[in-house]
Amino acid sequence: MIGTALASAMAAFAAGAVFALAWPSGAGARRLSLASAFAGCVAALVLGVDMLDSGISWTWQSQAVLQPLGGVSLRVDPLGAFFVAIVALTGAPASLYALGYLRELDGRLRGRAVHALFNVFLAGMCLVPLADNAATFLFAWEVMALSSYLLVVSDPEQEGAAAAGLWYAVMTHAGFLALLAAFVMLAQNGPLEFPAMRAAAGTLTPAAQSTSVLLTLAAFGSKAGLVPLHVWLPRAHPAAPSHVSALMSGAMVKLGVYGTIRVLFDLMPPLSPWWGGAVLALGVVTALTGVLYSVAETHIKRVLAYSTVENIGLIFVGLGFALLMRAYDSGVLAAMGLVVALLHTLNHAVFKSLLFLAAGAVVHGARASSLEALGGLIKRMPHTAALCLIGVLALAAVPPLNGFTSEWLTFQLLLAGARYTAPSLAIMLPLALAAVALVAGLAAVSAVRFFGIAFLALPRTDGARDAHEAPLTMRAAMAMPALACVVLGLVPTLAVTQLTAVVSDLGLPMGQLDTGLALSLPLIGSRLWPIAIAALMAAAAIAAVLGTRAARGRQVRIDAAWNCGRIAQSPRSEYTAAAFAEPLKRVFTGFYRPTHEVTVEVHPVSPYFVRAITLRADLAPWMEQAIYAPVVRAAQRLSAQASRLHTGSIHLYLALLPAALLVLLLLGRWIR
Amino acid sequence: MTTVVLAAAELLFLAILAPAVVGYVRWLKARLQSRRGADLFQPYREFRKTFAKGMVIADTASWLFHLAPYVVVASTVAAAVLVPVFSASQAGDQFGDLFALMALLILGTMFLALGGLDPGTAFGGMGSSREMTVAALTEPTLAIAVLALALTAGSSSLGVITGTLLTTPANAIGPGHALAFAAFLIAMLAETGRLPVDNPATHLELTMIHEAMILEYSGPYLALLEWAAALKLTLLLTLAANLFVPWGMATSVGAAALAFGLVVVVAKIAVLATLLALLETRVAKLRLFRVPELLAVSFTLALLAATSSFFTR
Amino acid sequence: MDATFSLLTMTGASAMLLLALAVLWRHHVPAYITAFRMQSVALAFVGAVVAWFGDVSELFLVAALILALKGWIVPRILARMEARRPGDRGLHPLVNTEMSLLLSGGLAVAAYEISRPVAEVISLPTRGGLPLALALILVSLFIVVSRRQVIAQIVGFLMLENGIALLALLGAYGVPLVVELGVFLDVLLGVLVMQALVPGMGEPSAG
Amino acid sequence: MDSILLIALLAPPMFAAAVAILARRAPVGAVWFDAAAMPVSAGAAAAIALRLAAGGAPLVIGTAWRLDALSALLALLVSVVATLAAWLGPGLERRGGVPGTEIRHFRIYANLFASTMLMAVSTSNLGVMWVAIEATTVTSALLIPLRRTKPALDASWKYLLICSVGIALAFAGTVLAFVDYATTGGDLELALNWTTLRTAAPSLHPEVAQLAFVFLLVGFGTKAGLAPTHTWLPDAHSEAPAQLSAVMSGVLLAVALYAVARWKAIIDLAIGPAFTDTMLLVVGMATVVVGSVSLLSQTYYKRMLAYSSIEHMGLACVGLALGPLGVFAALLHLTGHALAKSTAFLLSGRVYARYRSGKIGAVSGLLDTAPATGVLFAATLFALAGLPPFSLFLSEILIVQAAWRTAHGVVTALVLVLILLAFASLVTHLQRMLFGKAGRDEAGRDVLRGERASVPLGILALPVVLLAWIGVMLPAPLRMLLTYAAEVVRP
Repeated sequence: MIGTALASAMAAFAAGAVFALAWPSGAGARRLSLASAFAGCVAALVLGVDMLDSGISWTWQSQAVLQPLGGVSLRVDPLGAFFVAIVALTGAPASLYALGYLRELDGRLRGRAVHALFNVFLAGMCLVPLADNAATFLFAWEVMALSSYLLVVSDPEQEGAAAAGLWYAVMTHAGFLALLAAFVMLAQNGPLEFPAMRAAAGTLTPAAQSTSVLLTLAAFGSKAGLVPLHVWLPRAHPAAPSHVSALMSGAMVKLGVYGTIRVLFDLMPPLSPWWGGAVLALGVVTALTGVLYSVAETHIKRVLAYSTVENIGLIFVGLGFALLMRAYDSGVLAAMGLVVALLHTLNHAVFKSLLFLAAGAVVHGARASSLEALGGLIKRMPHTAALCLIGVLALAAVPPLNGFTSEWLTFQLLLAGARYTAPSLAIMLPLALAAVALVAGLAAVSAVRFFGIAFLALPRTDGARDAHEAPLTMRAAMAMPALACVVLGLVPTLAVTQLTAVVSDLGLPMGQLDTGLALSLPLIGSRLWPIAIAALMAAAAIAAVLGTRAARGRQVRIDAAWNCGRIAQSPRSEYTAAAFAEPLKRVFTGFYRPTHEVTVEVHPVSPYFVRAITLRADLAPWMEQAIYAPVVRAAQRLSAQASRLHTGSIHLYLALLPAALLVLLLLGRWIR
Repeated sequence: MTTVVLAAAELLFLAILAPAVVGYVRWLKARLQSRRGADLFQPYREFRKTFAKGMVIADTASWLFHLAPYVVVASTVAAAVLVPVFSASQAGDQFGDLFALMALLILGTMFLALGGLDPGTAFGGMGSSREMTVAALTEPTLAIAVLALALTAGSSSLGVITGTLLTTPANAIGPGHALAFAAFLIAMLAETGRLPVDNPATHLELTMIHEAMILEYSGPYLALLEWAAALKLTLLLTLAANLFVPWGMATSVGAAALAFGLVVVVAKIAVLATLLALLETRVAKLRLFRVPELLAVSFTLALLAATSSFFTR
Repeated sequence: MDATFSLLTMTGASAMLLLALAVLWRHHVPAYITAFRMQSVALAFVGAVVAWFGDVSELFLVAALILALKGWIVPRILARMEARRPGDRGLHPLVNTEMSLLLSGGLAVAAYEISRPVAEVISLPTRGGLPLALALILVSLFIVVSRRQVIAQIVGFLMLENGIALLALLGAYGVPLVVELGVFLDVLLGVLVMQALVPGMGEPSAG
Repeated sequence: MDSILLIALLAPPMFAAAVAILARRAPVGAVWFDAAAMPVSAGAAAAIALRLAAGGAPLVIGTAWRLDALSALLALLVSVVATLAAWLGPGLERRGGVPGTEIRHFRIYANLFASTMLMAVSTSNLGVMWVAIEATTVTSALLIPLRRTKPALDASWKYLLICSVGIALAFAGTVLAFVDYATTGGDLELALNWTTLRTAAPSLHPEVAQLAFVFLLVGFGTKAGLAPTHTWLPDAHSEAPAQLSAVMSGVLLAVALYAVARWKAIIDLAIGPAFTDTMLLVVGMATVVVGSVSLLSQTYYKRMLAYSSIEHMGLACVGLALGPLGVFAALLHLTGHALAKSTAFLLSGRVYARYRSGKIGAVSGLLDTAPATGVLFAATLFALAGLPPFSLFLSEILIVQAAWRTAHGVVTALVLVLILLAFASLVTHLQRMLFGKAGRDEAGRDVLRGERASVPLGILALPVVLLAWIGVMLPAPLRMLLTYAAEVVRP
C-alpha cells in the first residue's frame, strides 16, 4: 500500500512537471500541473498516514541510479512518514492556492517554469524524509534546494529577488557541504548507508563525534534557520511567490528539523549533555531573535519569515531538551521532549502556511506588501481576514487553537525537566521557561500588530482602499489549514498518539497513553482539556450575546469615532506598524540598535522656515554586519589579491616554471 | 456531579462578587483621599444603566469590533472556572492549569487590543500598543512565579497547588513562597492595569492604557468589558489569596465547611483589596518605559523563589 | 679508447655550456644567434663522437640533421626575424650581466647536485657530461626568463632543446629515432609559428 | 579489425584538415566535410570504448599504438568535444558574416589540433605522446589570434612560449626516465613503450625516477593548467575563439593530465604511490586554491570559465592522489568537466555574438533576450558548480569521500571550503548575466531579443542532457570503462 502511494505521488509530481512544460495552452498547463501537484500531495498524505497507522516500515533499493555513491535506497519509517505528511499537508493547500494566484502568468514561459519547479520542489521534499542512504538524501536535498532557489529568483519584478536568491543559494550550499562532510565522517570507512552509519556511530572518536555533530547542526541549522544561519530566511521568503514561501516555511524549513532528529537521535548514540544544553540555548536565542525582529519588521512576509525563525527556535528548545534528557538517560522525558518538538513542527507547518497564503492574498489583492501601506482590508476582504485571524491566533499561541497546545506542552516540559533532573542543570531550565514565556508574549504582540495594522481601521493607500477579495480557490486553499488549526487545537491527542509511535520507533518509549480528549502526558502533573475550555468559552459567549440582546433598549447609532472633536477622520491619525512596535524598540534598544536620521528641509529664503522634516528610522542588522560582512569582504579582498598575480608580464609567468621545479625538488628531497 | 455544581457555584460567586470588589476599592480610595465616594454597590447600578443604554458604533469599525467584547468575556469566564474559590475540590483542574489561565488572559487582552485598533483612532492604537507591550513583559514573570509554586507542589494545576499547601503547610515557610507571592502581586498589578502601571480611573490620553482601548465602546458592550475587567481583577485576587494563603478553604463538601470557606475567601479578598487601595493612593503612575524596571524586580523575585525551591529539595 | 671518448664528449658539452653563458654576457641579438649556431655545431660534433665511439649507426643521421636544421636553417630564420625587428636591439635584460653570470654559476652547482644520483647510476663512459647537460638546461631556462628581447627568448628555448638532446646523447646514446625525428619536427614547427606570431606583436611589454 | 578502428579514429580529422587546405575556393565545402568526418572518429572512439568497457583486451596495433581503457576514455572525450566544436564552428551559421579565410584557417588548425590530441592518447610510445602534446601547443597557438587583435596575439605568444618551455621540461623528464631505463639494460628500441616501462619499473632507480617525475609533473602540469604554471590559461582561453577554447578547456587540459597519469602509473610501480601522491596533492590543492579564489573578482565571463577550468583541473589532480576511489572520481570529474566546460564556452560564443562584449557587467537580462541560451548556460554553470542532477555533483562527493577515507582531514575541509567559494562566485556572476533588464550592447544598439529554436541549440542541449543522464544514471558501460581506466592508473 505504501509503495503504491509513494509511486503514485512521484508519478503525479513528474506528470505535473511535464504538463507545466509541455501542455500547449498556458491556462491548461497551469491547471493540470497544479492539479497533479495536489494529487501528489494527497498521495503523500495517504502514504504518511497509512504508515503511521499500520507501522510496517517499507524499503526499496535500486543500484541503477546514483550507483557510485551506493545507489538509491528509500525506507519509510514513522519519523519519515510524519514529515512526508507535513510536506503534503502544506503542499496541498499551496497547490490549490496557486490555481488562482498565478493566473496572470499563464501565457509566459516563466509561469510554466514556476509550475514545473513547484512540482520538482514537492517531489524533492517528499524524498528527503524517505532517504535511507547519504546519496539519496543529498540528491533529494540539493534538488529541493536548487528548485526552491530558482523559484525564489523566478520573479524579475521583485527588486530584492536576485540578492535574496544569492544569499539563499550560497548559504544552502554551505549547509549542503557541511552535511556532506558530516555524512562522510559518520560513514568512516564504511559505505554511505544510514544503517551502516547507525552501527558504526558507536566507534566514532570523541573528536570526530563532536565535529560531525557540529557539522550536522550547521547544515540543518542553516536550512531550519537557527540564529547565526537564519539570515537567508527573511530575504528569500518575501522574494518567492506566496505559495512557495508557504511551502518553504511550512515544510522545507521543517526538513532541517527532520535532519537534526534523524542524525542526532537516530544515527548517533546519546551525546554528552553539553550538546543538549547548547541546542537548547541556541533554540532560545533563535526564538528571541525571531520574535523581536518579527515585532519590528514592516514588510508583511518578512514579519512571517522572522516568526518562522521564532517557531523554529521553540522547536529546537524541545529538541535540545530531548538531547539533554537522553544524555541523562531519563528516556521518558527525552521522548516527551521529542513529541513536543514534533507537535510544534506540525502546528507551525499548518498555521504558518495559512498565514503565508493569507499574506499572498493580501499582496495580490492590495498590490502592496508593506504593513504601512495596508489597513482596513477586513472590510474589502472579509473571508481572507477571518481566515488570517485564525492563523494569527494560532501564531500567538492562545486557546482554543493549535499554537497553544504545543506552547503549553513546552512549558510543562521545562517544568517537568526542572523537577526531575540534577539541580546543577535545573538552573538553566527556569531561564529557558522565562525566555519561552517572553517569546509567547511577544508573539502575541506581533500577531496583534500584524492583523491589526493590516486588516483593521482605515486603508492607508489607494491599493488598500480598493483591494479585491481573493478568488474562491485561494480562499478554499486557506480554509484547509485554518480548519486543521482548529481541529488540532481542539483535539491535540489526535496528533500526539501518532507522535508517540514515531518517538518509540526512535528508541525512546513513552509508555502507554490514555487516549481521552484531554492532554496528559506521563510525568506531567497537570491536564489540559482544550475542547472543554472551548465549550466553556462558547457557553459564556452565548450567554453574553443573549444578555446584551435582551437588555438592549434603544437602537444602535453609527457615527464618527471620537477623535478629540476633529471632524474628518483620516488614516493619518491611525497607529502605524512602526509606532505599534515603538515601546518595544525602546525596551529592547540593546537588541534593535535603532538608527534615527532626521533631515530638515529648510525654505531657501531663510533657515527659520522649515519646509519638511523627514525621519528615517531603521534597525541596524548588527548580526549580519558582525558575522557575514567580514567574511564577504575577506573573500573579495583575497580574490582581488589573487587576480593581482596576473600582471601580464611574461617574465613573471616564465619565472614560475623554474620556481615550481625547484620547490618540488626540495619537497621531493624532504619527503625522502 | 457535585464537582460540576461546585464549579458552577464558584463561578457564579465570582461573577456576582466582581463589581462589589471594584466598588469597594473605589470607595476605600475615595475615603483615603478624604472624599465620601460612592458606596459598594455603585458598579451594579452602573451596569444596569449601561446595559439598558443604546450603542454608538464607529463608522470605521468592522465585525471584529462586535466580536471582541464577547471573546473578552468568554476568556475571562473560562479563566474564572479554573480558579478554586472556596472549596479545594480541584474542579477546575480537569480543564487546565495556571499556564492555561495565563493564555486565556492573554487571549482576552489580544481581542481587547484588536477592538481598540479597529475604529482607527489614535487613542485605540496607543492603548493597544501599550497594553500588548505590558502584557508581553509580564508573561515571563507570571511563568516563573507559576514555576516556583509548581516545583514545590509537583504540578502546575491550581487545585493540586492549593491541595498540597493545605496538606503540608510546611512548604509555605521557606523564602520561596513569600518571594513568589510578592512577584505574583506585582505581576497582577500590571496584568489588571492597576495604578503603578496604568491608571484605571482616568481618560487622560497620556496615562490611560486599558481605558484607551474601550474608549469607542458604549452601551451593553461597554458594560460587558467593564464587567470582564472586574471579573479579571477579582479572579486574580482570589488566585493570589488561595494559592499562597489557602487555609480556610472547604476541604469537604459539607454545608458548614462551604459556608466557612465562603466567608474566609471574602475576608481574604477584602484584605487584598484594601492593600490594593492603600497602594494606589500612595503610588503615582510610572512612565511606560519605567514599567519594565518594575517587572524586572518582580522577575528576579520570582526567579529567586524558583531557584530557592531547588536548594530545599 | 673510452678515455678519449669521454674526454671528447666532455669538451663538446662544456663548449655548449660556455656558448650559453655567452648569451648571458652579450647584449646584442645577432650575438645570440651566432652563439646558438655554434652551440648546435658543438652538439652535432658530440652526436658524431657518440655515434663513432658508441657505434650507434643512426646517430650519424641525427648529427647530420642537427647540423642542417639547428646549425643552418633555424639561425637563418632567426636572422631574418631579427632584421625585421631593429627596435629590440638596445633592450637591457631584466638581470644585469654580473648577476646573470653569478646566478648561472649557482645554477651549474645546483645542476651538479641534482644530477648526482643520475650520474652514479649510469655505467656509460659519457656519464661525466651529465651535470653539464643539466646545467645547460637550467641556464637556458634562466635565459628565457630573464631576456627581454623576443628573439633572445626563442634562442633560450632552442638552447633548452639542445640541452635536453645533449642529456639524451650522454645519458643513453640518444632516444629512439622516431622520437628524435618527432622532436626535430616540433622544434621546426615551433620556430615557424613563433616567426609568424612575432611581427604582429609589436614592442614587447615593459613588464 | 583493431587497425580499422584506429584508422577510423585518427584519420577523419587529418582528412578534414587536408580537405580544408585544398579547398581554397570553397571553404563551406570543407566545413561540411569536417562536420561529416568528425562523427566518424567519435563513433570509432565509442566503439573502442564499448569494447574495452565490456572487459576486452587493449587494442594493440604494431608497437606504436595501444589503446587501453584510460586512452579509450580520453579518446572518446576528445572526439566528442571536437565533434561538438566542428558542428558549431564558424562557417555553418545562416547569417554568415565570417570571412572565408578565417573559416578555412579555423578548420585546418582545429582538425590538426584534434588529430594531435587523438594521437597523443592512442600512442603507446611515451616519447611520441610527448611529441603529439607539443604539436597540440603549436597547432592551437596559431588558432588563438584568429581575429589578429593585439591582446589575442599577445595571449597566443605567451601560451606558445610558456607551454613550449614547460613541455621541454617534460621532455627532459622523459629523457631522464629513458636514461634510467637504459641503465637496466633493457631493449632500447622499445624503451619508451608504456608496457615495457611498466614491466621494467620495479628495477628503476628510485632517485632518478623521482627526479624524472618532478620534471614530468612540472612539464605536463604547465599544459594541464596546474598552479603555479597556470598563468597562460586565462589569457589564452579568453582570447581564443569560443569553439577553440571549448576544446582546449574541455579536453586539452584533460589530455595533459592523462600524460601525468600515464607516468604516475609507471613511477608508482618503481617507488610506491606515496611520493607521487604527495606531489599531486600539493600541486592539485594549490591549483584549486588559485582557481576558486580568483573566480570571485572576474569581470569577463570567458576568463571566469577559464579560472573554473583551473579549479576543476586542480580537483581532478587532487583526486588522482587519493587512492583507487580518488582516481575513479578524478576520471569521472574529467568526463563531466569536459562536457560541461566545452558546452559553457560554446554558449559563451553565442552570448558574445548577441551582446558583442565579453564583460559580465555588459550582459544582463540573458533570460529575457535569449531564453534558450540563457537556460542552457545556467544549466552548464550549475553543472560546473557541482549541483545535481549533473555528474560533477557525483564526482565532487566521491573526491571528498576519498579524501576522508585516505585520512586527509585538512584536504577534505579545504576542498569543501573552496568548492563553496567557487559556487558562490559562479552563482554571483551567473545571476548578474541572467537577470535584470536587457540593456544595450557595446555599440549602444539594443540587444537582439528573442530566439528561435535552431539546430545549434539542439546540438548544445545534447551534452547537457548527457551530463544529467550520467549524473543520475551513470550508465554501466561508462562506469566499467572508468573502473578499468582507474585500475590502469592505480591497480
